[in-house]
Amino acid sequence: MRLSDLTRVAVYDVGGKRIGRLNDVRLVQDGPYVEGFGAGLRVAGFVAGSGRMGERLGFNRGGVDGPWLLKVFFLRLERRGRFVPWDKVARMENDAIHLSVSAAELRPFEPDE
Amino acid sequence: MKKILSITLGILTAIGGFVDIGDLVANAATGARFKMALAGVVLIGVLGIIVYAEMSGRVAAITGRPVFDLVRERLGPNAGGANLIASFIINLLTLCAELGGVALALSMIASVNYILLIPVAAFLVWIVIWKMPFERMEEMFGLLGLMLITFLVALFHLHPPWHELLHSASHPAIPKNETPFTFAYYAIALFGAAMTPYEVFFFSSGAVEEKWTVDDLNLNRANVYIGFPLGGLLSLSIMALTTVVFAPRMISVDTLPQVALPVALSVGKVGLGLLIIGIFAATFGAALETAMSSGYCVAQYFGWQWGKFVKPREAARFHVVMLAAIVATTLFALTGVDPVKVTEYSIVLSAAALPLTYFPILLISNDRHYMGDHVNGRVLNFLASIYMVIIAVVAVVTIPLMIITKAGA
Amino acid sequence: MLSGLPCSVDCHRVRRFIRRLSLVLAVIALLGAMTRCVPHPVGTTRTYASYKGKATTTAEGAVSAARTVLLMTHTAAKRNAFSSYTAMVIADAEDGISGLIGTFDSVQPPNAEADRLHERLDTLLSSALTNVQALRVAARRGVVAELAGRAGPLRSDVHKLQAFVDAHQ
Amino acid sequence: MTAARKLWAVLDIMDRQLIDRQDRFAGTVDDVELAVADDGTISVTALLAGPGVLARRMRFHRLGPWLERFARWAVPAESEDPARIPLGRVADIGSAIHLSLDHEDMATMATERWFRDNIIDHIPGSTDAAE
Repeated sequence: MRLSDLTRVAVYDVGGKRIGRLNDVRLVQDGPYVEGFGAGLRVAGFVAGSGRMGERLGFNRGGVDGPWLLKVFFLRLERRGRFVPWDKVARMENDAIHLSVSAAELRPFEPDE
Repeated sequence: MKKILSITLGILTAIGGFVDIGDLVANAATGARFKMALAGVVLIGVLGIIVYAEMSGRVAAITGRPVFDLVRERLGPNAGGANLIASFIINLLTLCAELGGVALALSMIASVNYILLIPVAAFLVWIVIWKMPFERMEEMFGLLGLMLITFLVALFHLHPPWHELLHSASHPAIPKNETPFTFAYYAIALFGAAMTPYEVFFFSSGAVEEKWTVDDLNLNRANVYIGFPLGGLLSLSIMALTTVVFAPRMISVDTLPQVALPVALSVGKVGLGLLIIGIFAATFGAALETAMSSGYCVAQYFGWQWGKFVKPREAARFHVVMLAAIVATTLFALTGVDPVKVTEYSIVLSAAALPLTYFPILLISNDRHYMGDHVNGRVLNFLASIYMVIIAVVAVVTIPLMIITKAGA
Repeated sequence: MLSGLPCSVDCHRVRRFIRRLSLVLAVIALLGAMTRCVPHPVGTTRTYASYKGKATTTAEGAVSAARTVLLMTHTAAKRNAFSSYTAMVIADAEDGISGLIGTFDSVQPPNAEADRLHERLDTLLSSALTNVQALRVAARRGVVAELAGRAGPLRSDVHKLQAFVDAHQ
Repeated sequence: MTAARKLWAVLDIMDRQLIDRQDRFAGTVDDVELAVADDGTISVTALLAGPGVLARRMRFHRLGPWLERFARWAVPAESEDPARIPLGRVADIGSAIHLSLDHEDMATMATERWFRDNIIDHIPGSTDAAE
């Protein structure tokens, strides 16, 4: 499987409601040890949003800190996206990810996580 | 002397951007048509390129990542690829025009039809890229380009009515035989010339070529704060010269040799000779800048090895791209296209592509993961945001204006 | 519309395509409307007024080229320019004028009045072209210093062309 | 013990410059390979780089796989898939991604080598040091 097979895939909640597309994948370096690299990169979750470029410029998830005007604008866009922990994925199809929770139980990603 | 040599990157970048063939003529034409009414646009453009070139140089010094690398990284392969195609075409158009410009400058002395000199110019450009170390190259053409200061000397020597020039600049008015559309079109051409994307491609890649580090941030500032205002000053003195000499005679400017006429009138043969050397260096510098930018853009998008800091055989694709660009544009230039018209189009087209280049620079220079403590300050961000808005507006209105005014006719 | 209901990928694409297409069409229509507000130096024409406009633009262009040549001869007379450069400037002006003649002649005069206008301007333009040519030939032969002395006929062409512009504005 | 490092796959890894162990540019991260373990966890197994990978990611459904096959054929690499950089050969993920590999062994080098051998090496001066 490739990362590009996941990005932009449509995400549906437990009731079949479309909550957006997969924008980015959260990796945590606590996976099985890899010789030469250290602890492996485990997929911990993902952000589902509209899939537009404005939502993945790094204002919320990355380190971009300003300018104020752009930050206000794009943070609002990025905050529309919701973070889905990987254990909430019920099943994956070729062009769809189905969750085991409802959209209401999800919240935007907080940068401290 | 060593200090002067270390800011030649900024000087060459600015001269190649502000007073290359298209801008020499565009500045002269606006002076003759609108007097100094558009001088303010040049100042706005100078400040804009200072703001963004400083950021791109700082990012390059701290992270080693030049502009097109950032474009691909932050915009992804699709939007980044669209920018690549647009920038590459703009680079080629400009390169084609500059080769014509180099040939024209040579033919002003050599009495040979300039078309015959185009292959010579192209070969010289290629051999410099192939053989000459980056620092030698920028020193040689940056310093020779300073001969363009003759424009300023010629202006002073004419004892122009400074008050009128200043008044015309500070109270911009559209002449009654011109429409607001043509006025806006020329404003965009001047703004686009000041902020042509190849300047930041070249400047930031040059910073990597010279192996700038975090210790070179002052050098970066010196390059930017001296180079670009100098380019703007030259641009304004051309405008003032034609305001004084051509506007009262109702002469409109459309060829490169015409631009030198006020200088010959004012300071004579010696001045004319120095000026032609300056024009040669500026167009040659711009040809180097655009030819190398075409290599930088493609190589950085795909992550290939690039740069003159390695042997050509270690950056084979980079050199092949540049060689192909030079060959293709030479053939195009040999068809006899008017170099001045070609750059006018390419400047205006590049105005439409500006946001895709400058936006990633603004993002990364604010990214703490990249820049640590060297992220933009508040004042800089305030200015940069204003320019982002200007750039976005310019990008939207450019092509419609070009169609409405039939390219400023 | 359908928003809120589940929609297949293709349906989204089609909608987006229609939106973009209508935007592009609107922009083209707007541009077409605005283009008519701007005077054009060349192209086809139906009325005498617009033909006169084109004639004036052409004459202005010729005045600009001819005055460039006069300024050049004045500069050259003071031995302020190389002969190769002088010849190049004059040759460019010559190309400019012959280009103007070509474009102007390609416009169809709409009526008899326009025919007379065409004839008058054509005479002025060809006289200017001949005189610029003569100066170019002299410059190529290197008699740069004497150019100013030979520029008399061109100077009177400029006066006539300028009078033509003033009379028809 | 410090907390485990956290990254965004698209934002922090995709499209970043690759740099080989001799500090030469070695392509960009054109895609990331993921594998599902028996317990259902998914982890990164390799970074992918090469024109074929990029073309496939950009949804060129014919061109992508064809270019990938071409790279496999053209690059006589130690590993069987030259477009694949196992995570174990990744030394550092920063503003660029540093590898403990030689770029000669990578898929991104197939065209580089062709142009070097067939064009650049035939021009005099191609091995002159620039500085």
